[in-house]
Amino acid sequence: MFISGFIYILGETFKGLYRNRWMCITSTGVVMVTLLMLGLFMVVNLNVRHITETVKEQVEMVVYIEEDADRATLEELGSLIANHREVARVEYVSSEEHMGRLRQQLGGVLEGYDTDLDNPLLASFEVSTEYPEAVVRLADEFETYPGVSAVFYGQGYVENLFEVTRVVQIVGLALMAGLATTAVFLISHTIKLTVMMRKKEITIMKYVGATNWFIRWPFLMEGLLMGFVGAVLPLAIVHYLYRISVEWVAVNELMFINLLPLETVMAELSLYLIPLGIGLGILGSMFSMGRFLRV
Amino acid sequence: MFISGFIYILGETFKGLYRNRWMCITSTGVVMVTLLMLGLFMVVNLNVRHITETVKEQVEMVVYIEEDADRATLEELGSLIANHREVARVEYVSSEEHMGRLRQQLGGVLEGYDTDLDNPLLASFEVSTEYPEAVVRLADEFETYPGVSAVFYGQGYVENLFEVTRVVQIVGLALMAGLATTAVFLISHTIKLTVMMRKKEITIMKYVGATNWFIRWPFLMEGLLMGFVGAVLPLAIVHYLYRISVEWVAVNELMFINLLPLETVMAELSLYLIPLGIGLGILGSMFSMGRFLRV
Amino acid sequence: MVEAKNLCMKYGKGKQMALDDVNFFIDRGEFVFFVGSSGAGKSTLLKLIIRELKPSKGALKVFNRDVSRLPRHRLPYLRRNIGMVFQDFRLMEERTVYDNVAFAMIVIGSSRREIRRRVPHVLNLVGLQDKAKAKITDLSGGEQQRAGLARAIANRPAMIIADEPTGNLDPGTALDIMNLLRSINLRGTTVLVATHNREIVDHFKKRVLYLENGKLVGDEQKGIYTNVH
Amino acid sequence: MVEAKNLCMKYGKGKQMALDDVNFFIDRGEFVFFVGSSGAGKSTLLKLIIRELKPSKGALKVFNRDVSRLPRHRLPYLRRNIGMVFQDFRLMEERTVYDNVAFAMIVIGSSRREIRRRVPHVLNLVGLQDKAKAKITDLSGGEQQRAGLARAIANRPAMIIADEPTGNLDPGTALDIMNLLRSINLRGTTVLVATHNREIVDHFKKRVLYLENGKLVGDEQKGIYTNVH
Ligand SMILES: Nc1ncnc2c1ncn2[C@@H]1O[C@H](COP(=O)(O)OP(=O)(O)OP(=O)(O)O)[C@@H](O)[C@H]1O
Ligand SMILES: Nc1ncnc2c1ncn2[C@@H]1O[C@H](COP(=O)(O)OP(=O)(O)OP(=O)(O)O)[C@@H](O)[C@H]1O
Ligand SMILES: [Mg+2]
Ligand SMILES: [Mg+2]
Repeated sequence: MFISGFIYILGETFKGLYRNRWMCITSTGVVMVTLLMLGLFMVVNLNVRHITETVKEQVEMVVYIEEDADRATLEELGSLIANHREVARVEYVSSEEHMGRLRQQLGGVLEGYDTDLDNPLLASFEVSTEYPEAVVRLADEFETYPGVSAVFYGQGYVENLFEVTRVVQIVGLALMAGLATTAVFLISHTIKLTVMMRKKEITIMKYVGATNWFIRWPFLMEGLLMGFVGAVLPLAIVHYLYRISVEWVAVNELMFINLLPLETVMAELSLYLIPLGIGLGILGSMFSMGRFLRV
Repeated sequence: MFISGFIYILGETFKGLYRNRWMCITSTGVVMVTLLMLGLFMVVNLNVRHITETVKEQVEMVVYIEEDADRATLEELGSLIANHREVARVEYVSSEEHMGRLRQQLGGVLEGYDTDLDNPLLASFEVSTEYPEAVVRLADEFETYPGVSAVFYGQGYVENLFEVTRVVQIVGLALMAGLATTAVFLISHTIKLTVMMRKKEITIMKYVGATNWFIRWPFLMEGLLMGFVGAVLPLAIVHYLYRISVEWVAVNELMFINLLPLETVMAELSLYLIPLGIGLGILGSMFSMGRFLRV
Repeated sequence: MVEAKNLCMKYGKGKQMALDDVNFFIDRGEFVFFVGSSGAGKSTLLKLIIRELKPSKGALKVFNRDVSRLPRHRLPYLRRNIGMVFQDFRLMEERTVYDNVAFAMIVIGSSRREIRRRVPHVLNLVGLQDKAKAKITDLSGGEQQRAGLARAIANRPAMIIADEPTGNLDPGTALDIMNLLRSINLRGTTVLVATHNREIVDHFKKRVLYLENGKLVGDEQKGIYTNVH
Repeated sequence: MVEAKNLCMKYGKGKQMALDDVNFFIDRGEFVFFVGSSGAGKSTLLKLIIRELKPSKGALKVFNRDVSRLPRHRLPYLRRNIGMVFQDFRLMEERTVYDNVAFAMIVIGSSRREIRRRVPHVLNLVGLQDKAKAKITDLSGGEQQRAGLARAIANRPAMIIADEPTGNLDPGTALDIMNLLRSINLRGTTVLVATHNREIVDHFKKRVLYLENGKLVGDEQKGIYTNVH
C-alpha cells in the first residue's frame, strides 16, 4: 500500500495538473492575480504606515520655563521631565539660544535691537516623547509642574495630524482586511469550481472503494502547488517592482518619501502571502471535495 | 418561432439561473466582490486626487518689489502681472501690512521696536496662478520684470509637493488599472468556469439542431443579469459606506479632509462599474461558450 | 437519402481505420439495420451522418448534400431533419423528460400549443407518460433510452437514426419500441438502426448492413443477424 | 452473502416504491440473474448492495453485515470486496483504459509489479488488449462496457455485480463475457447480473430473480427469461 500509494499520489498530482492544465493554469492565475493585488496593496500600506509614523515622530514639545524660576526649581524640573517614563529625550535651550535662533530666522529684521539687554524670550526644555501620541497628555501634565510657564507642541495642528494619520491607517487596514477577505473568497471559489469540474471523477473513485484520504491527497497536493506557485510568483513580481521603486526614489532624491527597505517589506509579505496561498490551496480543494466524497 | 422562441429564452434564463443557482450566486458573488473592491478603490482614488489638487491649489507666490521702485514701475508691474494669461488673482500688500502680519505672528517679541520709522520689509504682489504647476515657470518669468526684487513661492518645498502629488496620482492610477484588469480577468474566468460546467448541456443542444444564437441567448441573458446584479449591489454598498464617511468627516469636523460630494462620486462610479459588470457578464458567457458551440 | 462513396474514417493519428472504404446507398423510406461486433464502426458511421464527425476520406451524401462540405451554420438544419437516439443517450441530465423532448421542438420553432399537445403524445408512445416530470438522472437506464427515442421522434423528422436503442430494454419493451419505429417507417420516415439485438433483427426481416472492423462486409435485403457470425 | 429482509426503497418524496418488500437470500458462490422490465428496480437493488443508496425500510445484509448500518468510513472496504459493472459504466473518462483498471488495484494497495502484470491480463480477458492506452471517451459503447468489466474483475473480488453488462455487446462478445463471468464464478466468486438478454439467461440456466414494479415476483433455480413474459 504505502509505496504504490505514495508513488500513486505523486504521480496523480502531476498527471492531474497536466490533464486539467488549462483549468489549473487559469486557477493559479486567479490566485496569482489576487495575491499580487494583495501584495502590492500591502506594500503601499506598509509604507503609508511607515511614512505617517515618521511624520508623527517629528512631533516635539517645548516646555517654557517661568522667567523668575530659580536654579533649584529649574534643575528639579529638568530631572522630573528627564526621568518621566514616557520621555525619550530632553534638551535645555536657554533664552539666549532662543534669541539666536530667532535672529537667524528673521534675518535683518532684528538688527539694531539689543536683545542681550532685554531678552523677552523664555528658556525652555525641548522634549521628545517615546510615543508621539503621548505629547498631548504629557503637555497637560507638565503644565502643572512648578516653574513651568507654558507648554507648546503645535496645539491644534498636532491633534489634526494624529487624527489624519489615524484615519489613513484605519482606512488602510480596512481596505487590507477587505482585500484579504476578497482574496480568500476568490481563491476558494475558483478552486471549488476547479474541483467541481472533476466531481464525476471523484464519485467514481469512491465507488471503486477508494478511501476519502486516498482521493483527497492528490487534490491537496494540487491545491498546495497551485497556492504555492500562486504566492511565489506575485512575491517575485512585487520584489522586482519594489526594488525599482526604491531605486527610483533614491535617484530622484525624493528624500521626504521615506520607503521601507526592500528586505523588511519582502519578509513581511512572505510571512503572509505564502501561508495564505498554500493554506487556501489546500483548504479550498479539501472543502470543495467534501460534498462529492459523501457517496 | 418568434413567440415560442422568445418565451423560451426568457424562461430558460430564469430556469437556468434557478437550476444552477448555487453556481450563479457564487459567480455573481465574485463579480460583486471584485467590483466592490474596484468601486471602493475608485472612491479612495478620486478623493486622493481631489485632496492633492486642493492642496496644490493653495500654492501661491509672492513677488517682492524693489525698495526704490517708483509709482509708475509699480503700476506697470501690477498690470503686467494681473494681465498675464496664467494668473488668476493678484493682491498688493504694502510693507506696512507685511510688518503688521509679522507683529501678529511674533506676539510680544517686536514690542518696543519702532517699525514705522525703519521698516525693513518689502512691499509685494501676492499672486495665485490658474494652474498650480505654472508657479515655478511664472516665478522665473516675473523675476526678470523691472521693479521685482525677488519671487518666493516656497522654492524647494513646492517642487517637492508637486512631485509627491504626481507620484501619488500615478501610483493611484496604476493600482486602479491593475485592479480593473484583475477584475476583468477574475470575472471572465469565473463566468468561463460557470459556462464550462454546462458544457455537456450546450453540446447536446447542438446535436438536437439548435443554432448557436438560440443556445447563446439564455446564457447571454444570464451573464447580463449576473453582471448587472454584480455591479448594482456594490454601487449600493459603496453609496452607503461613502455617505457614512462623508457624515463622519462632517461630524468630526475634519475640514482638512475635503471629500468629494456623494453625487459626484456615485455618478463617476456608475459610469464605469455598470457597463463593466454587464459587458463582462455578456462577453464572458459568450466567449466561453465558443468552444462548445463548434460541434 | 444517405449515400456513402469510398467513405473512410480514421480517428486522430492512430493507424487503425474506424471505417474503411464503405459504399452504400439508402433510399428514402427504407428501414435499415447496421450490425457488427463491438467496435466495428457502427456508431462512427451514424455520427458521420449527423456530422458530429467529418469523414477523413470519401464522400457522404445525406438528403442529397455532401455533409463534409456543409458549412457550419447549416449544421442545425441538417440535424433538425434527423431524429437521433444516441448510444450514450445525451439527454440534458438536470432537466425533466418533458423539457428534453420539448427542447427539440422549440428548436425547430413549434408553437407552444403544438408542444403541449405533442410531447405527452410521444412520451405515451414510448411508455414514459408517468415520468414526464422526472429529471433524467432519476430515470432507470431503459427509461433514459426511451426518453432519447421520444426526443428523436417528436419533430416527425425525415429520418430517424437510432444507435443501440434497445440495449437497456427488456425484450418486451424492446419489441414495442421497434414496432413503434416500424410504424413510423411505414408512414414514410427513413429509419436507420445500429443494434446488437439478434432477436429484433431476425424478427423484422429488413435490410441489414454488416460491418466488420470498419469494412462493409455484407448488405442484404431481409437479412438476419446470424449471417455473419 | 446477500440477504434482503422486507427490503423497501422509495426515491425522494414520490409515492411509488422502486423496491417493495423484497426478500431473498443469495449464498456464497451463487450465480444469479436479476430480470424484469425496464424500471422494475434491478439497478436500485444492486445500488443498495454497494450502499450507493440506503434502503428506506427493511434490512439488507452483505457479507453478513447490515449495509444500512455501515458507518461511512467502512464503505470503501465493503466496495473493495465487490466488483461492480455499472449500467452507465462510470469510468474516469479523461483517463486511459489501463489507468481506470489500475486505479481499482492501487486503491486496495496492490504492488506496482502486481498491477503491471494483472491489468494487461484482465484487459486481454475482455478483449481490450489493443485499447489499453486509449482514453475512455475514445472507446465505442461496447468497449467501454468491457472496460468496466475489466475493472470489476481486476481485484478478484469476493462478489461481482454487473448491471446490464452486455447491453452494448454483440451476441458473440456477450457470450464470451458471460462465459468469463461463469468461469470466475466457478472459482468461487459470487456473481449477480441484472440483464435483459433473454438468450444469455436462457442459455446459462442459473438462478433467476424476477422483479416487477419493485416486487420480487419469482425466484427460480435454472430459470429462463421467458418465465414472466
Ligand atoms: N434517483 C432516482 N430518483 C427517483 N426515482 C428513481 C431514481 N432512480 C430510479 N428511479 C425510479 O425507480 C424505478 C426503478 O429504477 P431502476 O433504475 O432500479 O430500474 P431498472 O430495473 O434498473 O430499469 P432498467 O432496466 O431500465 O435499467 C424507476 O421507475 C425509476 O424511474
Ligand atoms: N473518439 C475516438 N477516438 C479514437 N478512436 C475512437 C473514437 N471513437 C471510436 N473510436 C474507435 O473506433 C472504432 C469504432 O468505434 P464505434 O464507436 O464506431 O464502434 P461501434 O460499432 O459503435 O461499437 P459498439 O457496438 O461497441 O458501440 C473502435 O475501435 C473505437 O475504439
Ligand atoms: Mg457504438
Ligand atoms: Mg437499470
